[in-house]
Amino acid sequence: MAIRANPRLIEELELYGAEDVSKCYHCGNCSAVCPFSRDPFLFPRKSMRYLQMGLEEKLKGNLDPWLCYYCGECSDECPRDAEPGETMMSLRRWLTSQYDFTGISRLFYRSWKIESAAILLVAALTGLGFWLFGSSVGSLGVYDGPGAFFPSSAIHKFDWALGFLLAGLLLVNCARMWWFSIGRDPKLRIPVSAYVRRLFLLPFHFFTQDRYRQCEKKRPWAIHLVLMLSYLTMLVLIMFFLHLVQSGPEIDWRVHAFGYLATAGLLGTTAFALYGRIRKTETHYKHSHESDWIFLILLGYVAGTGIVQHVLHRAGLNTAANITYLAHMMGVVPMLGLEVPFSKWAHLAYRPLAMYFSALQEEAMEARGRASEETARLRAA
Amino acid sequence: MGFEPRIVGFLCNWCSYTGADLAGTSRIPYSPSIRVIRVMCSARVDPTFVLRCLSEGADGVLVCGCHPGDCHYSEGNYKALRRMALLKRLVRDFGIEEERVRLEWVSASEGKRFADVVDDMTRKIRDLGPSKVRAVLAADRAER
Amino acid sequence: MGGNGKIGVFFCLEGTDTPPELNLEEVARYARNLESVVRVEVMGTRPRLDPETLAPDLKRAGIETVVVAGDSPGHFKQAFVRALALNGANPEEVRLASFREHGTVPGKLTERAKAIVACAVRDVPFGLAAVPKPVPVHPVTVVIGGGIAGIQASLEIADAGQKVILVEKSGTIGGHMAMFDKTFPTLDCAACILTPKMVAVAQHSMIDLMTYSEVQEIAGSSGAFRVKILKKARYVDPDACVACHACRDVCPISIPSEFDSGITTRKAIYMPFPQAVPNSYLIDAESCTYILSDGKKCGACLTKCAKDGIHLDEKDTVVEVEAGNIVVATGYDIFDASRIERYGYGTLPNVLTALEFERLTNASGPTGGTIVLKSKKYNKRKKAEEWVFDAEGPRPKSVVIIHCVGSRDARYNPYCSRVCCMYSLKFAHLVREKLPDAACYEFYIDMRAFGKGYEDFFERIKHEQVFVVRGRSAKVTEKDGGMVVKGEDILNDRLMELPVDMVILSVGLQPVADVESLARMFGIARDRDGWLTEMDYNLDPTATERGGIFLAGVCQGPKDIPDTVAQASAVAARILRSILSGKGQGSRADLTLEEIDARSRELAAR
Amino acid sequence: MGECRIGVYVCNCGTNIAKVVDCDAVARAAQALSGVVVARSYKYTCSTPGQETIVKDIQELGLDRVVVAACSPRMHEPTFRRALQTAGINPYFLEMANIREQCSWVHSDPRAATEKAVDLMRAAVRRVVWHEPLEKRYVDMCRTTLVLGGGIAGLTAALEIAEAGKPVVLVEKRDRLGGNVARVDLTAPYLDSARDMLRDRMEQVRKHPMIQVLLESELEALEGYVGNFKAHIRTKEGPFDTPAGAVVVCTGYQEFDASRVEHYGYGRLPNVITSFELEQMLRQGRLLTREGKPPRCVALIHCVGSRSPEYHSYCSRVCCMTALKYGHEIKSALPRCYVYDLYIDMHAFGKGCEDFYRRTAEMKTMFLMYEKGDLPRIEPAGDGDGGGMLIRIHEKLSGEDIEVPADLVVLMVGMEPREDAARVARLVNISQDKDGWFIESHPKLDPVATTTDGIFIAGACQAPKGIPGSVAQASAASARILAKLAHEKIEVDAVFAEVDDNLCSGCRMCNELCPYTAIEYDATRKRSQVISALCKACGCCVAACPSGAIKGRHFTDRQITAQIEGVLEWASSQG
Repeated sequence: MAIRANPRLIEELELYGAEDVSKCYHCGNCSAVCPFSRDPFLFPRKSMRYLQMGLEEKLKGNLDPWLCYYCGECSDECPRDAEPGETMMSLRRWLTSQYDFTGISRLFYRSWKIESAAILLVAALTGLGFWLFGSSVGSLGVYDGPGAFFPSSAIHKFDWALGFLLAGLLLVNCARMWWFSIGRDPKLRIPVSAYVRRLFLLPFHFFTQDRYRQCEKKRPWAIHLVLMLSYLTMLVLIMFFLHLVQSGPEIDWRVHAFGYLATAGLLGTTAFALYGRIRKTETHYKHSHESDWIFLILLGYVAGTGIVQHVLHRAGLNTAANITYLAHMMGVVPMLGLEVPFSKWAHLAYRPLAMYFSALQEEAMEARGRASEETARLRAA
Repeated sequence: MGFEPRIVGFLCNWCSYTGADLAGTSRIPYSPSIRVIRVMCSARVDPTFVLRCLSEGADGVLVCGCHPGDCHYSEGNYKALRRMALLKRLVRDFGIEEERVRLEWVSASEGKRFADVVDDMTRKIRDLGPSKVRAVLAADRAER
Repeated sequence: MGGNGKIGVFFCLEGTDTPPELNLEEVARYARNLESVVRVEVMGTRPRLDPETLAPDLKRAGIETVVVAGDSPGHFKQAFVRALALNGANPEEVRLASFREHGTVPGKLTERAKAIVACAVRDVPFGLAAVPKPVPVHPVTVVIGGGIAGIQASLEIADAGQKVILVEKSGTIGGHMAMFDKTFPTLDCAACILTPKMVAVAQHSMIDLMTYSEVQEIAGSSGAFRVKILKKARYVDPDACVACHACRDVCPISIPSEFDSGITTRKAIYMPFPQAVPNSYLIDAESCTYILSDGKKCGACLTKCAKDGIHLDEKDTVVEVEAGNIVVATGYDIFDASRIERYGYGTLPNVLTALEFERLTNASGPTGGTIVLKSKKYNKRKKAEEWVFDAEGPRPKSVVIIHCVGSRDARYNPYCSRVCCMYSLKFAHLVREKLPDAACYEFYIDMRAFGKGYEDFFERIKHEQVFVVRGRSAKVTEKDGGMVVKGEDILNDRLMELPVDMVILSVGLQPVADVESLARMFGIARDRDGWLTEMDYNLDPTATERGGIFLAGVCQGPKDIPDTVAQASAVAARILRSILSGKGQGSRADLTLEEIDARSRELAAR
Repeated sequence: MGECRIGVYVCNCGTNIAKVVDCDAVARAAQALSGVVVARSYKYTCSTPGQETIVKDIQELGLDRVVVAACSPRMHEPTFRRALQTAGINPYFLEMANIREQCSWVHSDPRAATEKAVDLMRAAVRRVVWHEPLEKRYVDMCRTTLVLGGGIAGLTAALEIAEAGKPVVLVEKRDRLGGNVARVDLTAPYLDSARDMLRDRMEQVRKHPMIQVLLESELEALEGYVGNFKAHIRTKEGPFDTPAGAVVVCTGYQEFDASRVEHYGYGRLPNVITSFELEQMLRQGRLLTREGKPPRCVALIHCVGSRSPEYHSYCSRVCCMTALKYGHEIKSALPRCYVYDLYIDMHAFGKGCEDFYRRTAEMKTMFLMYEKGDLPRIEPAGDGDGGGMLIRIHEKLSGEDIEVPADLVVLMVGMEPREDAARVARLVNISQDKDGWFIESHPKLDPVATTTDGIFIAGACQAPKGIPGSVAQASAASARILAKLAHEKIEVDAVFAEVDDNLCSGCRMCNELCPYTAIEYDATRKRSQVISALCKACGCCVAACPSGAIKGRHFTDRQITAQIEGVLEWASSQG
C-alpha cells in the first residue's frame, strides 16, 4: 500500500528548527561519515528523506533521531549545507511532541512565547501557593525546624507528589513511543524474553551515556555526562535526603558535599553550554532553538537560586534564604513540571528507551530475516 | 584446427565501411575470416570481381551497401541488388553454392549488425566446407 | 516598439549574483525619472511576492506594464505576470532588466544597470541598443592557450588564410587532451585524433607557434591590440633538435613529469611527451643544475648534443605583436584532491586522481597501459623507499571510482564539472576490459550522461558488470595494509564498507590558478565560480564585453571535447567575420550610459 | 610497371594494434614482398616523428609508393597524403591497410589477427603498385550560403555569415522565424528572457541587407557539389532556384508526442499536459486546471519519451533544467502550490545549473526519484485526496511506494528528430544515426561538418542541445563556410570517372545509370563523356560499362583485382 507524501510536514518541521532539510540532494555522505549509522539504522540521510517527503507515520516510529548524538560530523561534511545534524535535533523535538499525548509539548515547541508564558504562569502559581502555605504553617523568619516557613517534611511530600505526577506523564509518553516504534507494527513480533534480556540496556545507557562516548569528539559527551550526573545527584538528594539537605546552619558534609559537587557541575556545564551557543563554538551549538535557550536559562536559574538560598541559610540570613528558596521553587516547579514531560528534558527517558527499543527491533528483524531464509530453503528443498 | 573459411568483403565507403569501423571503435568482436576491400559504392562491385574472388579461392564473397533509400549516391545499392540477383544464378550454374555469395545492407550505425553478418556467413560457409575451386587450384599447382 | 500605459519598475534581487559595488538606490532614483514610469519600488533580496496581493496593488497604481529589475529578475517574473493577468491586463507586458545578463562590466555596474533599466522601460532589447561602433581590425589573431580549443580556433582561422599567433605556456601544444587515453563515448584514442591536428598546427604556414611563452600584457583597444609576449628560454634550439634523447640520458636531475601528472619522472632537459609539438627538447631552468649554478656545475648534456643545439646561455625574450583579435583558451586546472582529507589522496599510495589514472592506463604511460598498483621500490639516488608504478607490479582486484570529488559541493566547487560522470564510466570500461577479473564500483550522485551517445554508453557499462552505486562515498581509510571505502548504497538501502586496492577520484575542473590576473589583464569579469564571463550566456557564448577578446573552451565554464571544439570554431567564425568584413567588434564595455540611452530612445521611437 | 619502390609502415598505435597484431611480423612479411624497399613497425606512425620517418625514407630511399598499415583510412588518409606531398611525390601513391578498426579491435586471437593483417597489408602493396598520380581539381566557390531552418541556430548561422559580407538565403518552413525557442518565455538556468533574445536576433536578420528570408518555403532538391550547389526551393510565390556554395542544415527538432506513452494518459486525462502547454499557461499568467481552478499541487514528470528503451534511448539534455525552471515559476506564480518533481537523474550540468537546482530545492520542490524502467502511474483520485489525480511512484531514494496528489501533471517531453528529417537527409545527401539525428563527420573534432563536403549541420538536428550549444554550433558551421569563402576557389577530390573514347561504343547505358546525370552523350563523336565536376565517383557506371571503357580513378579494375589477388594469395596457395 502506497504511503501518501505530505509536503506540509517539512513546513511544520521548520518551526522545530529544521530549516535547511530541503537543500539535501541525497549524496549519502552524512550516513557514511556518521559513526553510528549502520544497517538497519541508516541515518541521518534516511530520516531527512522521510522528512522531505513528509512520511509522518514513518517518522513517528523512527528511532534514528534518538540514536544520533549530534557530534556534527554530518553537518560539517554536507556538500549542500543541509544541516543533517540539526535536522535530527529538530526531529527529536518533533518526536517529543508526538509522544506527548497532551499536545502541550507541540504548543511549546512551535511557539516559545507560549512556552515562556506557561513557565511564568506556573512559576506565579507556585510562588503564590507556597507563600500562602508558608505563611500559614510558619513565619518567613524561620528557615529550619519548628515554625519553618518551608518545613522540609512538607516540601518532601510535595516533591514526591510532583515526582509521581511527572513519572506518570512521562510513562504514558514512553508507552506511546513504544507503540509508535514497536507496538503497532505487526511485522515486529518480540518475545517477552527478549524484553527481559535486553532490559539492562536502560540503566546502562542512562547512567553511562555509553553511546555518546563513542562519538569521535569526546568533549560533548563528558560535559553531558557531568550535567546528567549532577542532576541525578541533586534529584536523589532532594527525593531522599531533603531533611538533611535543608538542615543546618552547620554544614552536613555527608550530603552537602554531594550538593556542592552537583551544583558546581550544573552551573559549570550550563555556563559552558550558554557560552557555546552564544559564540557558536561547536557545530551542535550553531543553531539554537528557542527551547534550548529557555531550558538552559531555567537550569542555570534553578541551580543558582538553589545554592544561593543554601548559602544565605548558612549565613543565618533566614528571611533572605526563605525568599530565595521561594524563588528557587518558582524555578524548580515549572522546570520539572513542564520541561520533563513536555520539552527537552524528556530525552532523559527517551534516549535510553530508544537504545532499548532499537535493540529489540534489530533482534526482531534478524529473526524475521532468518525465518524468511528458512522458508526459502524449505521451498527450495 | 578445423576449416577456417576465407571471405572477401566489398564494403561501400559511406555506410558499410563506416559501420565496420564502428564495430571496431565499439570493440564488437567477430570472426577474422573476412578480408575487406573498400569501394565507393556497392554499385561499383563489378560481378567479375566476385567471380575473380571465387576463382582465386575465396570461400565466400560478401557485398555490403547502404540500406535501400540511404545510398549516398541515391540508388547505387538498388543496382547492386539487381546485379547480385543475376550473379547468384550464374554462380549456381557454375556449380558453386550460392550461399557463398551474399549481399547485405549495413548502415553506418550498425557495427553490431556487421559483426553478426560476418559471423553468420562464416558459420554457414564453415558448414559448406572449403570452396571446390581451392581443390582445383591445388590440382593445377600439382600439374605444374 | 510596443509598450504603452503606466510603467512600474520593481527591483528584486536574487542575491546570488549581486556585486557589492552596485548602487541600487542610485539606479532606482534614475528609473523614477524615466518616461511613463509611475512607480519604482526596491523590494530587496528574494522578496516573497504573492500575485494575489500584488494585483490590487498594481491596479490601484494603474500599472499595466511592469519592469522587473535585478541581478536575475526572471526569478520573480511569474508573480508579476500572474498579477497582471488577474487584473485583466496583458501578461506579456512584464519586461526584465537583468544586470547579470547584460551588466557584467567590472567597475561601471551602476551605470550599466541604469542603461539596462532604461532599455527595459522602453521595451528595447538591450542587445539591440548597446551596439558598439565597429572598429578597423588588424588581421592578425593571437590565440592564448594551445589545448584542443586553441588548436581548433587557430586552425579554423589559419585555414581561412588569416595569420594566427598561438601562444602556449608549456613546452608543447596539446593541453589536457593529449594526456587522455581514450575519449568517451566512442573510445577512440585521444592521441589518434589530436596529434594530426597538432602536426597540422606546426606545419601550417599561417600559424606561428610560440610555445613556452606567456602573454604578459595587453595594450591598445579592440581591433588594434598590442600584445607583449614573454618567450621563455628553451635552451634547446627546436630546429636543431632531432629528439635523439642523447641529452636526456646523461641528465642527472629527475623530477615529476607534468605530462604524466607526476606518476613518472622526467629529466631537467626533457621533451614533454613523444608526440610533442614542436617535437623538440627543452630545459626547465628551475631544476637544471648548470643554470642554477650559473654554469659552474654539470653541463653534461652540452657535450652530448651532436648538433650543438643546446645553448644554456639563452635568455628570455619579450616580443610585442600587433593583433586585431585575441582568443582566450586558457583551459582549466583539476581540483586538488588532497584538499579533501577523508579520501586520503597523498597519504594512501593507491588513491589516484582521474588524470593520474588516465596516464596509467595510457599506452604511452609508464606501464604501457597495464593497470597496476603502486609498489615499493628502493630509490638509489634518494636512498629511500618510494611508491612507484611498475609494469610488473600487482594488478588491482577491486577498483572504486568516486564521482564529484570537489564538485557539487558547497565547501569546494558548488558547480557540476560536467565531464566527470562520462570519463568515470570510461574508466570503468577500461578497468573491466583490461582486468576482467577485477571488480569495479562507481559511487555517483546523479549520472549525468547527457550527450550524443552517452546514455547508450552508460547502459553498456552496466552490462559490463560494473557496480554503479548511487551514493557519494564518504571516506577512504587504511585497514591492515589494504583500503576500505565507506559509502551508502542508497538505492539498496545499505551501508557499504568495501575493501579495495585502488581508488580513482573523479576530480572536477576549476579555473586556472592565475585566472584572477588573467581576467584583470583582459578586463573581463568572472562569474561566482571563477570562470570567465561571456557576453551573453545564450546568444553570445564566445564574445566578451571587451570587443575583440573571445573565449573558447573550458575557461568559460566546464565543457566536454565536442562542446569545446564547437565553441572554438564559433570563435573563429566571429573573428573571420570581423576580418573579412573589415569591421571589428567594438568594446561594449566602453559604451557610456548616454550612448545606450540615446540609441534606445531612437529604437523606441520607431 | 613492376619496378616501383614501395615503403611499408606498420603502426602499433600505442598498444591499440600491437596488443593483438604482431606488428613486427607484419613488417617482416612486407619485406619479403616484391617491390618493397623498406618496411618498418612504429609506435605512432601518425605522430610527427612517424610522418618524418616516411618523408625521410621517400627522399633518401627514393620510394615512389607508400603503404601504411594502421587505422581506418577515414581517419588518417589525409594526414599521410600530406606527408607524401611534403616529401614531393603524388599524394595518391598512398594506400592504407585498416588493421585497427577492422582487425586488432575486433579480433582477439593474435595468430588469426596477424595473418589477416598480413593479408590486408599484402593487398595494399599489390594495389599501390597500380596507383596513378592524380591531381586535385579546383572549382569556383559560389558566394551564397543556403541556411535551412529559421530557428535560433539558423538565425545565428545566417547572421554570422552575412555579417562577414556574404549573401545568405534563409529557408523557413513555417510562416515565422524563431523555431522552437519562440515557444519559450524564460531560459534556464538564469531565467533570462528568451523573447528579448529572439527579438534581438530576428530584428538583425530581418534588417540585414545580405540575408534573404524565405518563409513558408521548403527545399525541393539540391544538385551539384561543394561550392556549386543548385537549390530548388518551393516558396509560396512559386518555385525559386538559387546557387549556393555551402548549405547549413538547422532544421532543429520536434517535441516528442506525449500521447505515445499511453501509460500517462495524455489526451485521455484532462489535466495531464505537456511542458510546452505549461509554458503557454505560464506565459499568459493563467496557470489553471481544465476546470479553471488554480492547481493546489502540480507534478512534473521528467524523461517522457527520453531515456527509455521503448521510445528514445537518449537523454534530451534540456528537460531537467526546464523542469527546474517550471518548478521555480509555478512556485512564484502560486506561492501556496506544491510542486512535485519526478526525475531519474538530475542533469544539471551546465554553467549555473547546479546552483539553480539548489535554488529550486530551497523553494521546497519535492523531488521524487524513479527507476528508469518503472514509470510513475497516474490514477484519478477520490475526494479528500486533495488533488484531481494520484500519482503512484516507487521512490528510489527512500525505497518506499509513494502516492502524491496532483491537480495538474506536466510531462517533460523530450526532443526527437523532425518527421521530415529523413527527407532532408536524402535531399542534402547526409546520413542519420540510429535515433534519426544527422551524423557529424567526427563526433569530437568535427561536430558540424558531414560526410558530404559543403553540407554542415548545426543545432538540435544533430543531437538534442540547449540554446548556447546550438548557437555555438551554428557559429562553428559558419566558421567553416567563411574559411571556404575566404578563398576564391576550393579543392574538390581528384577521384572521378573518365571515359576512354577508344573503347566507348556509345551504347549510352551509363547515361541512364548515373544518379548525378554527370554523363552526357556527344552525338557528333558518338561517345559518352563524364562531366568530372558533377561526378561523385560512385563507380556505378564503371561497373556497368560493357566494354570497360569507363575508368573509375583511384578505384580502377586493375587496382581492385590486384587487391583481390593480394588478400587471397594465401588461400589460393593451398588446397
